[in-house]
Amino acid sequence: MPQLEFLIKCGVYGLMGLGIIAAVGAVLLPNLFHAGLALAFVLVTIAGIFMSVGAEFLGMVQILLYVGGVMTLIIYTIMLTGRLGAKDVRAQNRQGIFAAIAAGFFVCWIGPLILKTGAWPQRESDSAPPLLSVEDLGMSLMTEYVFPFEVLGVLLFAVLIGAIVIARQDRPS
Amino acid sequence: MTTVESLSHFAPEIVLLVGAVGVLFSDLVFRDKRLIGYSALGVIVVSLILIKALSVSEPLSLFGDFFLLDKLTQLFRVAALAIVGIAILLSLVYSPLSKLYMGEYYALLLFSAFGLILMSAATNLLMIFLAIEFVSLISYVLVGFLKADKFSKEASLKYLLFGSVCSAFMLYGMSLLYGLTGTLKVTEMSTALASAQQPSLVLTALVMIFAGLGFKISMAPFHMWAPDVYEGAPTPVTAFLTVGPKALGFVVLIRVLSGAFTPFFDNWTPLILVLSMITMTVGNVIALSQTNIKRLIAYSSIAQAGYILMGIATFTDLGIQAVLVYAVVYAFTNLGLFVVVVATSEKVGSDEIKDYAGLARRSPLLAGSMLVFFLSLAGIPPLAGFIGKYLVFAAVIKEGYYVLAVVAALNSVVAAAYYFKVIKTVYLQPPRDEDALPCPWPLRIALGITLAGTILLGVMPNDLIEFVQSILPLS
Amino acid sequence: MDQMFVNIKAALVGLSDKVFPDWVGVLVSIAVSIVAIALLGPLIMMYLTLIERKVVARMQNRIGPNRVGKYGLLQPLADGVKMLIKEDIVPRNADKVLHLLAPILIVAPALLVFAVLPFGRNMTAVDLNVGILFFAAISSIGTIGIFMAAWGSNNKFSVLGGMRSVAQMISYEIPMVMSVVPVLLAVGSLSTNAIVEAQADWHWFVFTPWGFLGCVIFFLCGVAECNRSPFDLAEAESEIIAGFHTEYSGMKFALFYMAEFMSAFTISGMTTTLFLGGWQGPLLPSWLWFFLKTYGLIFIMLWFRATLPRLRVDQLMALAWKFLLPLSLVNIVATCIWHFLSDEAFFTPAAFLVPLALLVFSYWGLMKLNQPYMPEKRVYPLVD
Amino acid sequence: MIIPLEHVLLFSLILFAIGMVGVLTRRNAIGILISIELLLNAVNVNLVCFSRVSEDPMAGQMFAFFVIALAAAAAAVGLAIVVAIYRTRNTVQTDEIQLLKW
Repeated sequence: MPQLEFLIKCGVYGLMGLGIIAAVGAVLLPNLFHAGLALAFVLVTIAGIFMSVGAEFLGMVQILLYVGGVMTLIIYTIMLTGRLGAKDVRAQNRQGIFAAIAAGFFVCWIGPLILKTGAWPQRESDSAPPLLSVEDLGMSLMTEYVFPFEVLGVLLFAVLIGAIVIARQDRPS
Repeated sequence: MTTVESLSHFAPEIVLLVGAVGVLFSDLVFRDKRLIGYSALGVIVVSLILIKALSVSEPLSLFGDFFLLDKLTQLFRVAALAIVGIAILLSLVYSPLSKLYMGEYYALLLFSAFGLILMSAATNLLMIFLAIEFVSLISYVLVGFLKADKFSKEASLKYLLFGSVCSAFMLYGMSLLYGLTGTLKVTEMSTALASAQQPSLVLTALVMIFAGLGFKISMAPFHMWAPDVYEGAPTPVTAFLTVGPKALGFVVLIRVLSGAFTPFFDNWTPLILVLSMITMTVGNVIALSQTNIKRLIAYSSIAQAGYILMGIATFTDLGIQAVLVYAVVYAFTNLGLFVVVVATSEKVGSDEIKDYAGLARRSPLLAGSMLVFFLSLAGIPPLAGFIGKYLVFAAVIKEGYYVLAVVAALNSVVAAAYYFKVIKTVYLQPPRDEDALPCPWPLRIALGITLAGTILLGVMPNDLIEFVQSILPLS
Repeated sequence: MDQMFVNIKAALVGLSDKVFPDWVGVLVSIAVSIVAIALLGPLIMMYLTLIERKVVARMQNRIGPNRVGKYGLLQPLADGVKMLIKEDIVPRNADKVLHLLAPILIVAPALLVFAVLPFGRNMTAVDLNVGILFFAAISSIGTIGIFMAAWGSNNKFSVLGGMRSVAQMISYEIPMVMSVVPVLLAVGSLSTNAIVEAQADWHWFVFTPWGFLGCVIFFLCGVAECNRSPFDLAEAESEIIAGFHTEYSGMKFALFYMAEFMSAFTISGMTTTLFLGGWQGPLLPSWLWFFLKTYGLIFIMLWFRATLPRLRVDQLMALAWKFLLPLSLVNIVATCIWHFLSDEAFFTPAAFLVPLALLVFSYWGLMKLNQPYMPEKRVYPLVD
Repeated sequence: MIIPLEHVLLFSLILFAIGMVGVLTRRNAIGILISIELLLNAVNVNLVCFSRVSEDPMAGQMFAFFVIALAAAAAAVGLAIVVAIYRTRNTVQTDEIQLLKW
């Protein structure tokens, strides 16, 4: 149904627009707490984009891990290191123009290259590429990708220990 | 090879991991905290013995494609364990480390050895990223391990921010590569890339991957973090950082370049040529004005990265051999320097060069070894550093990059200048006080290993060179 | 009767198909589901307040609201009107935007979760194949809303309450998700519908040893997740006034209340779906079974509230990390044993007894390990 | 793909550029960490979208999964360091944390 497809398209473009606006907010808002929430919003829109391209599992993981986990950490830290209602601190340093030029240069450099490249290894378009189901992902995580998965486990364990040691407050003995 | 079959070849790493967890929990048992360090050393030794016992001749790819066990991996697996072993020896003596968290500290060092081994064996973009982050994340923590020290915390924050940004750039490059080739396996990429219609996008991806790896090997312009971090970190950790991630960073660079980017050889060679010249010049020139020994070695190690990059720039067989030999030699020499630094700062209580005055009279052993290490770094025969430099220059001149050779030679002169400045302080200036400097046994062992490496590899380099020759060509 | 609501929806869609082109039909079908859920949420909440007051009153030998309407049935409406016409107070130093957005952001996830609840046969609004993951992910968004409310109010008690509440929610989320894993192992799907289908013919998971334990852990963690008594430290009146919603009044306050009751309902509904066979059951229509089981669980929640004293902060954390989490990990192992011993049959003695023994043993061991420190009885020799 | 691949890539590129601006201009260390999360998310968008047109779709999604997990780990370490610095220095503004120079 082309009409529905059109609606979905509008939705995806809308998500992208909102995502970019929120990203600008996350970077420029003077109040860090607001910036954190803007980031959370960007993360949700990206989860939406994941869903729209058929990566449902990743979309959910994105919300669960990023919005539920990382954002909670970030906001907790903001609350631990900030003061209630502190608003008069300058949020930006004086490199704004330089940074904007750098970013603009970056976009102008890679953007045209992306647009010109037609040769992404696209499959034959007559058969729709199969979507990966959660079962597929789970199976390959336990078979083909089991080694990196286990390494990731070791890594998270080590990092957990390290983060606790660093952040822990030593009690005077 | 399937997962279960692979496990038998993976025994050294399993010992390492189990040992790390054991060391972590041994903190609960041991009253004398030095015992934790000894058990960590024991883990390293057992792991080394297992590697010796299980060595294989032809390349194996373990766990599907995620762990390539070839001769390159064999060499750097041993190197990684040796580096961490020496860092543990240094930590046994280094007193500012709080006695509170020694179990965690040694466990993290062992974990980072595991990460280094993964780096040497990774041929898949996913594994490369995972291994690099493994080492980086643990290094961030280790750098900030001095609980009360402001410098340590600041160094840790800078390292983290710089490192995360660089790895984000590297990831962007990797994602472009994945999009262009449709695979993550470095070895399968070159065919897809050779037919790419848009070589400039491939080069963009390459440049961005360089940003991440350049951070690890402290290549200019991604070197800004290095001096601050090396100065602020606990000295044993600095010793580890200046050699471990750097040497393995070069291994990853070789794997990525030889796997994916050979079709674009002509495009990236000039880039690396220029970067190599900038890196060595920046390192050496700024090093001239340093007054802190850790900072001086930091800048010197940036310059050394520049020399090693010369070999990468040629990317002939001779060049790669030169890189590998240089990396090994450099590891011995630089670690040796840090042994001297730890021994001195334990007694003197500072890392300023002026406090090294008269070291020769207070401890002839330390001063003598320092002389040897600096001479080796400067590339004076018959020490090991000479072999590395000789090979690198040979590779460059053979390919006809004369400008690079001249710049490098000039740089060596500059480097010699500040090396000799330190040596002059050590030998010619009168000491402030005459107390002899003690050199406890862990440091003696470390000094013995590094000295032996520096001198023996210089006198009879053939074994190492032959082994390195047998590595090539990379599968 | 069983398919009553499904048929009504089909009729509506059919009606639009006659008048409009077919793509409008899809939109109408979506709209009907959305409207139904959007109405159901507040309705459930309104009558839960009444039920709670009535039940707790009975437990305390009182009568409860009985003036507005027959048996007080119109009381929720009266409350609603009161909330709406109350003055909306915003503290002067509050962060106005956050203060306004917070209640909305707390209610929205609570309502969104309704989308994957299977209310009856063919009565799941969206049958996502990552349904359970959706539930876990969406309910984790709520923490951000609580942060916003706490920080936006610019009040120390609010921040304290918010910090407590978030620490509690992320701690209990882990054993909660871990206790769902056995069900996913047994069913092999994340879809809520598939989970209910797998429990047909009285094969409710609660009848297996691991299912029973999982059910208990999940339900307890759920009670903690929606900050209900005895886990209501975040809004402990006697310590920190009302926690993160101290500075709210009027309709905004009502929204917090609504979120709490709706999540109480979704937790009960999820427990029903995962362990109690969902809408499966004889004779009665499927949706009635679902609501019966769910309200049964809600009754247990109210019972908790009327009986149990509030936990201390350290007890709360200890329960999650030292007791529920290890137990839920053992539970996963027990499920694997059950799966390999039972050989596709639902009940075999070996498959029943071995995991049971394992679970009882680990329960006993954890109780031993977690034994609270009892100070010796003090003796005052001079008193007598 | 519902919308052309190039558009999604441009979106992620812009996201990355915005993140870059944040990294370069933020004074607060937490602000920089927030910007780094933006960078990583831009990469993830790339990976997931490429996986829809690739020979090996699993690889892209797996990579994105690992990136998410590692980003969480990095955030944990980073915020731990920030909290530790705040304890000793009472500030998290990067330009006030400048003991180490040249």
